Amino acid sequence: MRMVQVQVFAVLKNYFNQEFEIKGSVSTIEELKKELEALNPSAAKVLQACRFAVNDTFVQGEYKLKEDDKVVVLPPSSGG
Amino acid sequence: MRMVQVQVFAVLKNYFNQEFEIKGSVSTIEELKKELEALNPSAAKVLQACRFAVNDTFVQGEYKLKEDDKVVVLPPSSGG
Amino acid sequence: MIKLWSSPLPAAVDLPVIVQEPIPVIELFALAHHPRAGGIVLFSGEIRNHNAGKEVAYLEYEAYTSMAEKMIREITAAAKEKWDLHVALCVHRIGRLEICESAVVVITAHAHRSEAYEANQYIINRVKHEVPIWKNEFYTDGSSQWGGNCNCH
Amino acid sequence: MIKLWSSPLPAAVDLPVIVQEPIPVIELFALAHHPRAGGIVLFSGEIRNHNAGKEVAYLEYEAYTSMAEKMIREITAAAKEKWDLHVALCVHRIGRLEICESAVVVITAHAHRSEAYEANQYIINRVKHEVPIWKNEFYTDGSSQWGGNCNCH
Repeated sequence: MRMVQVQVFAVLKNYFNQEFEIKGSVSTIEELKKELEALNPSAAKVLQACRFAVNDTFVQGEYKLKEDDKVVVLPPSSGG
Repeated sequence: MRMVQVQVFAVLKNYFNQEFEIKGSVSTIEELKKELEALNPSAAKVLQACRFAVNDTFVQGEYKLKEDDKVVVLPPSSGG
Repeated sequence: MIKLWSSPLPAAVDLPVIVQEPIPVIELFALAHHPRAGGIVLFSGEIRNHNAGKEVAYLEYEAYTSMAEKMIREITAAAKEKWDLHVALCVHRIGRLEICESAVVVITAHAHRSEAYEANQYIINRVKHEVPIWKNEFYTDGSSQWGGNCNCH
Repeated sequence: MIKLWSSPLPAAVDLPVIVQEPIPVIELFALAHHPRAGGIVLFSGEIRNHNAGKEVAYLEYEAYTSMAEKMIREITAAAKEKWDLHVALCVHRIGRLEICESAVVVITAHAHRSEAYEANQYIINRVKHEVPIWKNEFYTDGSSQWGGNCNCH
């Protein structure tokens, strides 16, 4: 079974632990996003606005997750 | 006879003394400009681009000179 | 003093771009003088005592540091090439910041001033909109709010 | 430290705007922080080592000081009102300046950054084009030339 590590930032820490693991059938970023929405439906709106990155590179919804990929979930920037 | 004090700046110092007096028939700034051109024809082009001020206020060609007015002649700005 | 322009490749890549401590604005500005530059523009994004009608007590900034550093370096490098800048620097602070402290500083230097202004705005706009850095505003009423809108534009 | 924003009327009118000595950029920047300002823009117009294809050794600036001071104050006051700035400062140096030294510094502070940039450019553009200050460029070949064009734009 595939295991994916997830790290979230900023406002997402109000909805999830900062780091956790997802085991099971998620095979793409799009599926991971759905899984996260299922885990906490109140985070759905924020998740829709988020960017995802693997190995410090942005990835799109169709990106195929590999074993032990660490996915970071990045809410809209608010620096500066 | 009217006496007008004149002070020039920057590149005009290559053509005139920094401060001097003009006695005689000049009654407006326009006439003063013509007088200065007559004094040094090579300054004509620069003088056309200059602004004139009396008492720290810009004056136009039709300004009527008064006795002992001090006129400053200001080439185009090149500060900054 | 280190001179950014004395080395063949800009030493800017070695400067930290994400810092925990107060941004050394004065030292950065001192680094940014360049004998071919006629105009230097420095932008400092500072903590306001109010936002969206609420009184701000302080802010905390968080970054996904590894990506944020890489992206800030890419953005300043892109600006440097696009406008042929002599200097392009950006430093962003994270952690707790008080009112009037600088959260981000951008410095650009160009032979002519209009390019220095334009490039400076390009850098801060991209940094604010693209780089994974977030502010958490703590208000004097005890509440707090993660930023998600660009409040300072 | 003097705080420009602590007095009901801006203390800026009391700051010198034409100076013979190096412009105290750091001190001016320190004065410009304001608890309601989210963006501070500082422009420094510096002496380049080249102009119009010639190598510059140094510059001398001359001003018709009484009018120049009055006009710079009017220009910064106009910008302050037009954009509702928290801070608007301009200081111009005269006399002999070396390469990399600041001839003019403009600082603007506003709640939002785009206004701070825009007002800053407005001030420097008007100061360069309108205020009776002139540069005399001295080149390394021993020649010199009074400025009459705006070379740094």
